[in-house]
This record gives sequence, C-alpha cells and structure tokens, in this order.
Amino acid sequence: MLSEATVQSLQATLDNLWILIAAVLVIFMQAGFALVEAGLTRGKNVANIFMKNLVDFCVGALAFFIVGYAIAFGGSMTGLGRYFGGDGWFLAGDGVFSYGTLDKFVFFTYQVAFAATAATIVSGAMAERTKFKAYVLYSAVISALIYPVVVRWQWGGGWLFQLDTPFHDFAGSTLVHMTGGVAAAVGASKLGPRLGRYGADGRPRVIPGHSIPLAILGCFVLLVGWYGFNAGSWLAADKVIGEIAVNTTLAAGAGAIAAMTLTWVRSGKPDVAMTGNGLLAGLVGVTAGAWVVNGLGAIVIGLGAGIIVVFAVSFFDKVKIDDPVGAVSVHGVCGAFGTVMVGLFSAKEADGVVKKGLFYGGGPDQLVSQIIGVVSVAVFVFVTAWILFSILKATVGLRVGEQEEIEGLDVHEHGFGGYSNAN
Amino acid sequence: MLSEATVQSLQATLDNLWILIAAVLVIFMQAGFALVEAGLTRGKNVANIFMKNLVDFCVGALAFFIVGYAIAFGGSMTGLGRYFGGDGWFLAGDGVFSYGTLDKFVFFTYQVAFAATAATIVSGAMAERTKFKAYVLYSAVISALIYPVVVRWQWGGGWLFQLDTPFHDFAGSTLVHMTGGVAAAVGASKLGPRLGRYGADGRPRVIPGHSIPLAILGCFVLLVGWYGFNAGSWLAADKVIGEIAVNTTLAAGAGAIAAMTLTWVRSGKPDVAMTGNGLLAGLVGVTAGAWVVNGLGAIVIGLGAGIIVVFAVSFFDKVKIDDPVGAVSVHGVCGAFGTVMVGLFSAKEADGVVKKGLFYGGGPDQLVSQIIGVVSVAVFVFVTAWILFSILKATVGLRVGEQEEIEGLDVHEHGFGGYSNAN
Amino acid sequence: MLSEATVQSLQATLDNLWILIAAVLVIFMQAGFALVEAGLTRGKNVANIFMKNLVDFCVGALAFFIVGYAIAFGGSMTGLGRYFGGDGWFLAGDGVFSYGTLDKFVFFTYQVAFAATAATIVSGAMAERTKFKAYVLYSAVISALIYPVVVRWQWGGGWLFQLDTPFHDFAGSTLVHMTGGVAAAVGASKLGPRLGRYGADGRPRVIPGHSIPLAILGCFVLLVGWYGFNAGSWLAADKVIGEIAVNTTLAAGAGAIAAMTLTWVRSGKPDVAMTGNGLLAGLVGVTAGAWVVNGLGAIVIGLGAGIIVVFAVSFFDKVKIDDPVGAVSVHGVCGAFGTVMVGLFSAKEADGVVKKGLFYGGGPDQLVSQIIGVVSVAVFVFVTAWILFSILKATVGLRVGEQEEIEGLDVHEHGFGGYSNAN
Amino acid sequence: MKLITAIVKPFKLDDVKDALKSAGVAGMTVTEVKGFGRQGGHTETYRGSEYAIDFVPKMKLELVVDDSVVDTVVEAVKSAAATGKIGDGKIWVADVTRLVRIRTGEEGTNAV
Amino acid sequence: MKLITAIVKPFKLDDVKDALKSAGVAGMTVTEVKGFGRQGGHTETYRGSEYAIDFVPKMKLELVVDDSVVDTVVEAVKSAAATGKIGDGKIWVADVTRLVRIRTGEEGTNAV
Amino acid sequence: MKLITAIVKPFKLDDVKDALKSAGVAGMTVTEVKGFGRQGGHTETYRGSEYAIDFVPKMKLELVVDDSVVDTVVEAVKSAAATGKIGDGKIWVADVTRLVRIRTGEEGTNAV
Ligand SMILES: Nc1ncnc2c1ncn2[C@@H]1O[C@H](COP(=O)(O)OP(=O)(O)O)[C@@H](O)[C@H]1O
Ligand SMILES: Nc1ncnc2c1ncn2[C@@H]1O[C@H](COP(=O)(O)OP(=O)(O)O)[C@@H](O)[C@H]1O
Ligand SMILES: Nc1ncnc2c1ncn2[C@@H]1O[C@H](COP(=O)(O)OP(=O)(O)O)[C@@H](O)[C@H]1O
Repeated sequence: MLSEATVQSLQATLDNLWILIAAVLVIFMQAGFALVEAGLTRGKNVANIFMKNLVDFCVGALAFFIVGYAIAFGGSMTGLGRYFGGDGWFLAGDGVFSYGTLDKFVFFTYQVAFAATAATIVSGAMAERTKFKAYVLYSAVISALIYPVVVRWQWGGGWLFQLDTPFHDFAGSTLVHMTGGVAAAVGASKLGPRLGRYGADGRPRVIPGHSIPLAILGCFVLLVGWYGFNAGSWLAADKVIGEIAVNTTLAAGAGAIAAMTLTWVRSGKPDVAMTGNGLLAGLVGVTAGAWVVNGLGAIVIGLGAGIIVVFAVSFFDKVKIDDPVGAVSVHGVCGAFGTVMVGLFSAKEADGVVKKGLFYGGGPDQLVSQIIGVVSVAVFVFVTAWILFSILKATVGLRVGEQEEIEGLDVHEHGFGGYSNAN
Repeated sequence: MLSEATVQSLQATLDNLWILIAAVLVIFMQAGFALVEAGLTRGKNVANIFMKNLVDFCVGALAFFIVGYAIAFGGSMTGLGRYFGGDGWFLAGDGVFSYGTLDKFVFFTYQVAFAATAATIVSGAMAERTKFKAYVLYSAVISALIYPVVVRWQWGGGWLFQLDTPFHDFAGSTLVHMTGGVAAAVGASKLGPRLGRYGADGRPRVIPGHSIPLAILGCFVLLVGWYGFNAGSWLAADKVIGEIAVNTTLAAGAGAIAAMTLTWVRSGKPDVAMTGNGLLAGLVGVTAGAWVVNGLGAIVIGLGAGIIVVFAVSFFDKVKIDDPVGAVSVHGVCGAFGTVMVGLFSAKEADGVVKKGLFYGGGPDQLVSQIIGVVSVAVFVFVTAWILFSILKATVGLRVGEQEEIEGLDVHEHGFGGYSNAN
Repeated sequence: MLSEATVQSLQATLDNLWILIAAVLVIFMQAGFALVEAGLTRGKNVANIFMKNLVDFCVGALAFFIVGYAIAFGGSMTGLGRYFGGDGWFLAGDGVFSYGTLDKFVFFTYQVAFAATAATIVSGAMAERTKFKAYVLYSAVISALIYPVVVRWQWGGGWLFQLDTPFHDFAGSTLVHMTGGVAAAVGASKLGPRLGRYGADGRPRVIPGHSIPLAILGCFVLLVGWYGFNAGSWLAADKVIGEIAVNTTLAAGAGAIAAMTLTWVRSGKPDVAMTGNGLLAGLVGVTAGAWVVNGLGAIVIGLGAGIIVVFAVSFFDKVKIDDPVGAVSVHGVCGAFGTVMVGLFSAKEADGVVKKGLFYGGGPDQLVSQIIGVVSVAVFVFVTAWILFSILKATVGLRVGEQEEIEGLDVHEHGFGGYSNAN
Repeated sequence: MKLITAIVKPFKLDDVKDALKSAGVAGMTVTEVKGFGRQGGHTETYRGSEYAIDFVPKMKLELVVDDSVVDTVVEAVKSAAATGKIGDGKIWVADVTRLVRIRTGEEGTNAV
Repeated sequence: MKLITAIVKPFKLDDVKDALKSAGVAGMTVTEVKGFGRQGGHTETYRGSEYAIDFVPKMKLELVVDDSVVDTVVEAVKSAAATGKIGDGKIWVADVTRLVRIRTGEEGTNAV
Repeated sequence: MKLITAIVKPFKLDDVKDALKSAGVAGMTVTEVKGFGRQGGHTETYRGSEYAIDFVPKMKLELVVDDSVVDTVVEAVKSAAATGKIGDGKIWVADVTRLVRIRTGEEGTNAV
C-alpha cells in the first residue's frame, strides 16, 4: 500500500542525495583555496601551501569527526548547551543529532566540509613564513574546538539562534568565513610581516604572487564549489535552491565587476588578482543572506563587498598585517559586511528564523541581531585564536627562521622544492 | 492525503535538482575554456586570458539577468515575438517564463551558464591582441542581445521552432557553439593576425602555446562539464539522460581519436593540442543530436568532427583568420556540422520536436530545417557581430598597440605579468 | 491513479540521476590522474602524460562500448559465463544487462568510467619511457578484455561472486585499482627503469617530479571524484551513501596523516608528494570495504594504507621496478591490502553479499574469500598483462630510444614540447 | 679568437640569428637575461599597489669567432637588432686565448 | 673598458642594484644561475629518498665599465652583497676590447 | 687567473661536475642556455603545422681558475662531456685580471 511515509521517504532520499552532492562541491573548494593561495604567493613556497591545504582537510576531518561535530551539534541546547555541545563523539550511537530528513552521516559530511573551509582560510594569510608543525596544530584546534563552538551558537541551536530575533547567517558569512578571517588576522599579526614586505621607510613593498593562472583557476573552482556551499545550506532539496543559486551568481559577478572597476579607476588598469578577490568577496558577502535577499539585494551586496575588499586590502597593508592573499579582507571583512547586510536587505520573513530587513520594512530587529552575532563571534574567535597562537608561539614556535624564509619553505620544511627542472 | 500532486511535486523537485547540478557543471566549463585558451597562447598574455574568461562570466551573468533572459524567453511567441522576446526583465514578477516543472531561478541559472559559454568562446579566437575594454563591451552585448535573440528563435519558441519540421538543436551545437564560433571568426578577422603570425612571404608561422598541461586539463574540465551541458538539456530528470551521456562520451572519444590519427598520418606524430581540439570538436558536434542519435550515430559524428577540425584549422590559417586556439574551427565549423548531421542521423521521431533523419528513413525534412537553422543563425550572428566589432573598432578601438602586443597584454593591460619569479 | 509503480519509478529516476552524477565525478578523476602523474614526472614528458591520459579514456570508452561491457556483464552467468560474458556488444538490443533500476546507458556510463580508471593507472608507472603507440594498444586491450574479465568474476556475477561466501569488493580496491596496479607493475618491469634512475653502484637515484602543484591539485581532484567512485557504487540513491562518504573521508585523511607522519619521522621532514600518495592510498584501501566497515575501521585501514605505501615505494625502488608516481604501491599494494582488510573489519552482514569480518565476530570465511579474490585477480592480471606487454615489446616495441628518452617524449613522440616560452 | 657578447631585445632574436647565419656564423650560445639601463623599467600594479620593475627582459648572445670576422659579426648584430628606440642593447668584444671543440678536441679556428 | 662579473645571493640583488645605481652605474645585465662552491648544496628528500643538490641559486651580474670606475664598482658590489656567510659569491674582472651601443652605433666610453 | 667557459649537453652536467670535483675544482657557476650550431635544431609540429626550432638546450659552465690548472680543467671537461656526437659543445678560455671573494675580500688565487 502506498503511504504518506513512502513519499516522505522519497523526499528524504532526495534531500540526502542533494546534500551529499553539495558536500562534494564544498570539498572541491579545498582545491580552490590551495590554488588561489599558491598563485598569490611565491614559487619557493608552493609545495608548502598545497601541503597545508591538503593536511588541514585531513586533520580537520578527523578532528571534527572525533570531537568537533559533538561540540557543534550534540546534546541539549539549554543551559551550558547554548554555548557548547557534547554528544555524538565519533558519530557513534543512534541518538546522534542530525538535521531534518538528513542521515547523520550525510549531515556530517556536509558539516565537515564547512569546518575544513573555515580552517583553510587561515593558511593563505599566514603563508610563506609559518612553521608547518604549528600550522598542523592550529588546524586541529580550530576544527576540533573554535569553529564547532561558533557553529553551536547558531546552526547548533545555541544562544544566537535563541535570540528573540534569531541571528541569521544562512550559509556562513560569519560562522565560516569571518571565523576563518578573524583567526587569519590574529595569525598574520602574531607572525609579523614577511621579510622584505616593508621597506626601511616602513612603506609596504609588493611581493607578487607567482602564478595568476593558478590563482584565477582557484577562483573558478571556488565559484563552482560555492553553489554547493550556498544552495546546499538549505539542507533539503526543493525549488528554493534556485533563487539561492541566482543570488550567488549575481553577487559573485557584481563583486568581481566592482573590484575590477575600482582598481581600473584607481590605477588605470583592471587588476586581475583583485578582480578574483572581488568575485570571492561577493560570494562571501552574499553567503549570509543567500536565501533571504532578492536579486537586487544580492547585486548590491556583491558590489559593496567588491568595493570594500579593495580598501580593506590597502588598510591591512598599512597597519602591517601582512596577508599575502587577502584572506582577512575577503573572508573576515566581507563576511562581517555580508552578515550585517542581512539586517538591511532581508526580503523574507520566517517565524523563528529571520525577519525582514530595515530596507524592506522589517524594522531594526534583524539588524541588531546581526550585529550581535558578528561582534560576539568576532570577539570569541579573536580571543581564542590569540590564545592558541600565543601558546603555539611559546611552544613549537610560529615562524620559520630567516634562512628558511629566504630560501623557501618548500626545501626547508618539506625537503624538496615545489618546482624542479631536473633532466 | 496522498495525491497525484504530491508525486508530481517530487518529480518537479527532482527535475529542479538535476538542472541546478547540471548548471553548476556548465559553469565549471568556464574554467575549462580559460585553461584551454591559456594553454594554447603565450605566457605573456596568460593573466589577460584568465581575466577575460572570468569577467565575461560576471558581465554576462548580470547582462543576461537584466535583459538577456527576457529577450530569449519572455513574452508572446507570435508576431515579432517569434524573433525577439521582451518580458521578465530582472526575472522580476510572477509571470516570468520557465520551462516545464522548473523553477524560473533554476531555469535561469542553467540558461545563464549557456549564455556565458557562448560569450566566452570568442575570447580564445581574439586572444593575445584585443583591448580588454573592447572585450568587456563585446561580452556585455553578446550576452544581453545577440545570443538571446538566437536562443529566442529556437529554445524560446520562436520561428525556427515554429517551422513545420522544427529546427532541432538539442543542447546548442548551433545556438551556443556556432554562435560563439561565428562571432569569433568575425572578431578574429576584424582584429587581423597577431604580429609575427605570418612571415614576410605570407606563410603562416607557428606561435606555440605556452602550456600543454593547462590546455589538456582544460579539455578534461570541458568534458566533465559537457555532461551537464548535454544531459542537462533534457531539462528534466529521467532515464533519458543516460543515453545522452553515452552519446556524449562516444562522440568525444571518437573526435579525439580521429584528430589524433589524422595528425599522426599527416605529420608522423600524434599532436596533443589537436587531439584535445578533436575531443572538443566531437563534443560540439554531438551536442545538437545528443538526444536523437544512437551510439553509432554519435561515433560517426564524433569521427567526422575530429577530422573536420584538423582541416578547418589549416583552412583558417591559410585565409589568415588567426585563431590561436582553434575556436572558430571547433565551435563554429563543428557546431554547424553537428547540427546538419541531425538531419541525417536522427533516429528518433517526436511530434512537433524532431523527425527521423535521412539515413533513418525520415526523408529530407529534418535536414532542410537543420540547414535553414544553421544558415539563418550564422547570417544573423555574422551581421550583428560585424556591426558590433565595427562600432567597437571605431570607438574604443579593438586592438592593442604594437608594443603592448610584443611585450604582452598582462603587463600593459593589467599592470602585472601572469607569472613572476620574484624572490 | 496513484500507484506503487509511480513511486517506484520516482525512486528509479533518483537512482539513475545519482549514478549519472557519480559517473561524471569518476570521469573527473581522469583529470586527477593526469595531474598527479604529470606533477611527479619531468617537464620534458608532460605533454606525453596528458596525451596518454586523454587518449586512454577515449580509446577505452570505445573499446568498452564495443566489447568490454558485453564481456563484463552480458549473457548467462553459468558455465563459461562465470568467467567471461558475451552479450550486449555495442549496448545494442533490449536485453542488454543493467543493474537494478538503472537504465543500461546510465549503468554503462558508470562502468565505463571505472574501466577508464583501471586503464589509466598504468600510465603513471610506465611514464617517461614508453612508446605512445604501445600505450594506446595496451589501453585498448585492458579496456576491452583484461579489465572486463576481472569485473565479470565479481560485479558481473561470475565465480568470485558465486563463492559460498562471496568475495566482497564494494567499489573496486581489487577489481579496479589492484588490476591497474598489477598491470602497472608488469609494464614497469618489462620496460626497465628510466635512464639514470640507478647509479653505477646500483643504488636508486632520485628523479624528482617537476611540479608539486600539479601533483597535489590532482590529489584533490581524485579525492572529489572518489565520492562518486565509492558512494556511487551503491548503485542506487538512498541514505546508505552517507556512511560510505564518511568512510571515504576518514580513510583519505588517515592515509595522508599516516604517510606524512612516517616520512616526518624517517627523514625529519613531512614529504608533500608522499602525503599525497598517502591520501590516495587511504582512498584505495577503503574502497573495497567502504560500505561494510564503520568509521573506526575506515580510519585503521586508512592509517594502514598510508604506512604501507611508504614502505612499498621504497621496496619497488630497491627491486628496480621504476614506478615514477608510485602507482604500483598506491593502487596495487594498497588495493590488495584494503580488500583483505574487509575480511577483518567488515561490520556488516548481508545474505549472499558479505559476512562480518574476523574482528567483528564473523569468523574467517570472509577473510578467506577476500584472499581468494585478491590472489586470483592478481594472478590473472599478471599473466595476461605479461603476455600483452611481451607481444607489444616483440612487435611495435615498448620503449623509446635513448635519445628520445633523454630529450623528452614530448618532442620526440608528439613533435612539440609541453611548455614553450616562445615570444 | 674573440668572444662577442651582444645584449638584444627578445623579439629581435630571430632577426639577429638570421643575419648572423647569412654572415656565415656557425654557432652561438643564447641566454635569457634581464637588463638594467637607460631604458628603465616600468611601474607595475599588483592588487592595487604600485611597484617598480627595474629590469627588462633581454637576450644575451655569445659568439666565439675568428679575429678576422669580428667586424662583420658586430655589424650584422648591430643592423639586425637596432630599432632606434632606447634599450636596443650593447655589443662587447673580448679576447679568447683558447677554443676547444669537445667532440673532436680540435682547437683554435678549426673549433669554431 | 672592463667587464665586471659578479655572482651574488639572489636576495641581495636589489641591494646590489641600488648600491650600483648610487655608484653611478648606468647599466648592467643580470642572469639567474646556479652556483657550486664551498657553500655546498644541501640534501633534499623526495618521496622518502634522499638526494644531494649540489647547486645553489645565484644571480650573475655583468657590467661593462670604464677602467676608471672598476674599483668603485667592485667595492660597491662587495659591500652590498656581503653577509659574511659562506656563499656570498665572487667578483671577477676581464678586459673588453670594444663596446658598441646598438641603437646609436656609439663606441667605447660613450657606449656605456 | 683564467675564466674557462664550457658549453655542454644538459644530461652531461652531472658527469662534468663530478669530473671537475675530482680534478679539485672548488667552485663554478652554471647557466641554462640555448645553443645554435652544427648540431642544428629540429622540426617540431604544432597543431598540424611544422616549424623549425634552431636552438637546442645546453648548459654553460663558468670557472675562474688559476693559470696552473687550466689544462687539467679543460681536459676534465673535455673527457667528461664528450659523447662523440655532434653538438657536444665548446670550451673557451679568457684572461681574468682580478678575482674577489665577496665574503672575505680576499683576492687572486686565495679567492678561487
Ligand atoms: N654597462 C653595461 N654593462 C652590461 N650591460 C649593459 C650595460 N648597459 C646596458 N646594458 C644592457 O643593455 C641593455 C640596454 O641598455 P639601455 O641603457 O637600456 O639602452 P641602450 O641600449 O639604448 O643604451 C640593458 O637592458 C642591459 O641589459
Ligand atoms: N672558481 C669559480 N668560478 C666561477 N664561479 C665560482 C667559483 N667559485 C665559486 N663560484 C661561484 O660563487 C658562488 C659562491 O662560492 P662559494 O665557494 O660557495 O662561497 P664563497 O663565495 O663564500 O667563496 C658559487 O655558488 C659559484 O656560483
Ligand atoms: N662560435 C660559437 N660561439 C659560441 N658558442 C658556440 C659556438 N659554436 C657552437 N657554440 C655552442 O656549442 C654548441 C655545440 O656546437 P655545435 O656546432 O652544435 O656542435 P659541436 O659541439 O659538435 O661543434 C652550440 O649549441 C652552441 O651552444
């Protein structure tokens, strides 16, 4: 006999299938990050960059499996559970939390891909001078502890979700990107700038990336993966994912065009690497509101992010936070920006999830929640990352020696240059 | 209560999911085009190539969102509407056209990926000498106007679709690829050949591409994306997509083998870049008939396209249309070829959609319609592209200066070389 | 009227859709193989490597379409049919075998992607010295004959599947990877080591790969594709694919971490290329048991494979089987290892499919079957590959001349270097 | 025996090589180099920041020739490489006391 | 006319160039080279196997200068390139019998 | 002090380096170069069109050595680099008037 249950189980299968595919797209973003970061740094450190991106996924996946997932999603959501979960270690047992119709393993796969994204953002900002050992330890801790706690607060049903007007961060402008970006800022400033990055006069000097092809290929890969990142965050398969995809496309395009135009106007030439950053800035920016904004909102957010990223890169240059790939600007600044924009551009109202934004007649409630969310996450990540990097600095050490840095991390940290023209 | 509607809505969700995923695969093709074009041109222009491919997607997406989609699919299909649509600007409103069970945003995402494909084909043919500003303007116009009109004629329900025996171009051998290829031919011939491309004696001189790895990686990416391009064009999820995928695989394989064998026989060595072109030629060729041909038909079309592309490349060399990557041959010539082949190899009959081809007992009707479609699209694109490039030439200028071309577009158009070995 | 059949057909559509998407992911792995192999060999042979990977897919697809599929899946499974199928040449006819709810074309697409994987593994082990002509012939034969026979024995319902406790190789640790790996070992040893690979004193000398970025990008691509490889092997869409994906992730991570740690301990530095090999080793290892093991099992298998691959590489170095990319170790050795591990770590019992492993109270039955499977496939592939390579050696010749090898296969076999810095 | 070293613009390499071939030169060795000189470099911009590139790509040719043909060779390079624009490059000549062809062991003029 | 050739550590190139500019040098030609010397190479490990890299990356500078400034130039290179650690490199000087500026045909001191 | 310059086939570099080491050479500088000579280039085909490559990859070695060891060094290069096939390369010798070790400022023979 045909039952409602049969149909529901079909829908559940559909949901699980889509989220697994979306997870694969998000995992593909790991390659995108590696490419962007490798392209925008020097050839003598290229193997190190790829190694970091490969290993942070591997270490992060195990760490998130063993503890991270339990902290983010496990256990009661009241009391201390509003800040910190604690059930479902190793995904073991039947009571392990999952979302909606999703199988726990499918939901985990999607979540682990997000954890890896948050972790990997830092590697670009700390490129070309960080000890590999310190980086591995950092990536274990962010995947096991820092990121899961942040997720707990919102997606895990914690205190930010329990606000009267819940904080709304659809696919993680704040939870994933800003978390990565703030940790990146802390890491980069703890490390100090690369040798030669500032002249004797204190003015920044350009250290050009070694391969625009790698960098822009990486942008394309990230764009492709982002459809899984945003449209997958619906956590179910239905028509809604179409509008999310369109918003993603429009914001990406607007971000790239804005950054291109701005560099064109400022320096007479459209800058390729910055246009790539603009694309990513638009994507990061729209991630929080990918579901609630409409096309016009997505374009405005994209344009805004594309403009902001250009100025943010200059700003961090000036304050001597040396971020070779612009990770702090793209993920940190534009992540915060995009999240706050939800408070202005939200065009949807959904009980207990999100209100309309200021520009759509919803009053300031959502905006206030957005600011609370951004600020609290930023502070938490800043403090914990600061502690983490301080401990690493005092123990294994954070920065390679001068000779290592001059001659390249590839040879000194891994024993072998990334490029060889041996015959 | 379980209703027919519930089941229909499940099928609709399935359809939407598949088409969104297919759209992502097609968007991935942008990376493939960038790689192929970068690999087959010189290192001094590599950042420019990637920039063009990145920006034509961004500009094209916004242009297609704002006007292109409305022209292609909007409004009544009678009268002038047979040639030119006009409803659904910005996708705004409830009456916006969509196909079958597809959500308008999903259908748009799929269509915008196709528009970006048509636009980006030109960039390879015009590589290494085109002003970036002119290229950006070109890509806005083709995505906003030229390509949408062509689509209108057929997929938008216009006059080619309203022929007694409708023109059949399943996934766009003509509408997408030949459109791009013809525009590419016009652009390349308006520009003139690259400096040094022809000797004092008028004979072509080889300007080798700088990276076969990039070029062939691009071919793999395009192959992968093409499954979304062809199988997605069914615009619904059902078993039919399997045969489409098989035809796609077989034609790709046959195309590569044909081109490989032909270069092997002609010059004693199997040419790598040409084998890659052969793969793409097979793919372009089978795109029109991907649904209606059978495996044997797909192989024959693939072989034919793989042979044709080799001769076409030589031909354009001789007539001094300098097309660094073979875009005109692959997309223009093989697109037309594949479309006409439907008139011979169509093995399916579907009322109001397609008839059997000449070789399958269907008489010449389909063949005639195919020729009408190819010729009319070719003429339309030729004329409009000619006007467009003439205007660009007379206003912003089409070609960079001699010094810019000799020293590379990367430094002169974008201020920075694509590769740096700075320490 | 709503019927059970409607719902079943929806599930069938879901199954077909998922398997087609999984097939596309597996086809993407072709790019991953090309990248890994290109990165770990020298720049003078890079076009040849890409060409081999491109062409083995094309040739293999046609060969598998024409005969391979029929041998693997066609005809009766009794008598000789237990070893060798023979029905459904060209996929023609209505009676062509397919699996479960899958359309024959969808099932074929998935299977052809696997055949191409098995074929392409060899190219890395035989890199930098094999005649292209011999390689093309080899890849036709393995796709048309050797691999299909192996598949017949198990997935095709043949004698290994008909054992009292059937041999269990869920996604092909043995059938695909070990098959490729054993053929690779035979090919590499028939060829002999590359010039300069062993000093006058007989000790191995390092011939470094030319690009770690290509190699590790390839690892990422393979990782992404592997989700299609393993989770797709369920051959239907349901929640089960989630756990398969998690096992895949964990084993990959564990493999990379194990190899990284081991090289770190042994030589003081974490080796990048070997960590990539470790990731792949973990993936190959878990492929056989991806469905039947649990997370812990996956981690242990991944760790084991990651350790084994490091020692295996040293071993083959010592016995002078020169395998530039470690294909024999990764696919051959870890494929066998992972398959046998099912006999220990299987945590599932399914009638006529698989029993619990020794460590999960299932006794030694499964272990015995696993060993029978591994040994018989290894012997069969070893013998047939030996015959094949002997015939090729005696006829077209297997190895290029000394000058060709010194100056590079790109120029000599294909007429053109893979990299050009022409102006 | 003299060693003639010439620095020329990269896109002139083919012309210079052809001119030298016509002048009867049997061999030469070419290196990709970077030049610093009057031509100056240029300003590049990367991610919004300007920076000066002081070096321009050049090609260096080295030819060991018989004393008798030095003038011909210098002349050939000069006329083939000149564009009249700043940065055309230099030619300099130095003494070589011995020249050996590795393959045969021939020395002096026979080894050219 | 002398040809001064200097081998220096790559990361010292900018400092040396600046020092030479200050010393009034108008032009030079730079090549990426690999050096073998006392500094020795290092051992690399690749996929678990060790192997020796005997060559270290260096930069070669070539400057044709007037006899009168040879000492200044040598001094400038020396002080800008020295780190005091092994592998700082060498400077050597050789005679040049003729120097031509391709663009103008000027010779000798005028061509520098 | 002499400067010995040798052009050799790339795959012979290791052998030559080893021979020079055995001959007691303490340092040298190596450059990747392209050679034009009797060996000729070859015809490549690219996308169906033929074109001539006139240059073949070579390695250039530069060694500043004491006058007393010039013959030993030339001999060592010659025997290690020779294959007997066309294109084995050249060795030439020129005078060096001064040699400085940057690190220490030592000059002449001590600086080698
Ligand atoms: N004194 C010099 N010694 C060595 N090379 C030089 C010297 N001066 C110039 N060059 C080389 O010649 C090139 C051209 O010189 P430059 O001063 O720019 O213009 P011009 O050739 O017109 O005099 C430089 O880029 C550099 O490679
Ligand atoms: N005899 C030589 N001839 C040419 N180049 C030399 C010679 N000796 C050293 N070099 C170059 O100088 C570099 C530095 O020399 P090295 O012996 O390592 O240290 P140092 O400069 O402290 O003497 C070498 O890497 C090599 O490029
Ligand atoms: N006159 C020359 N001056 C400088 N380099 C030369 C000269 N002749 C030959 N060479 C270099 O020596 C290499 C080998 O010379 P070639 O004439 O091909 O063969 P062989 O060494 O057998 O005489 C050339 O590729 C070139 O690099």
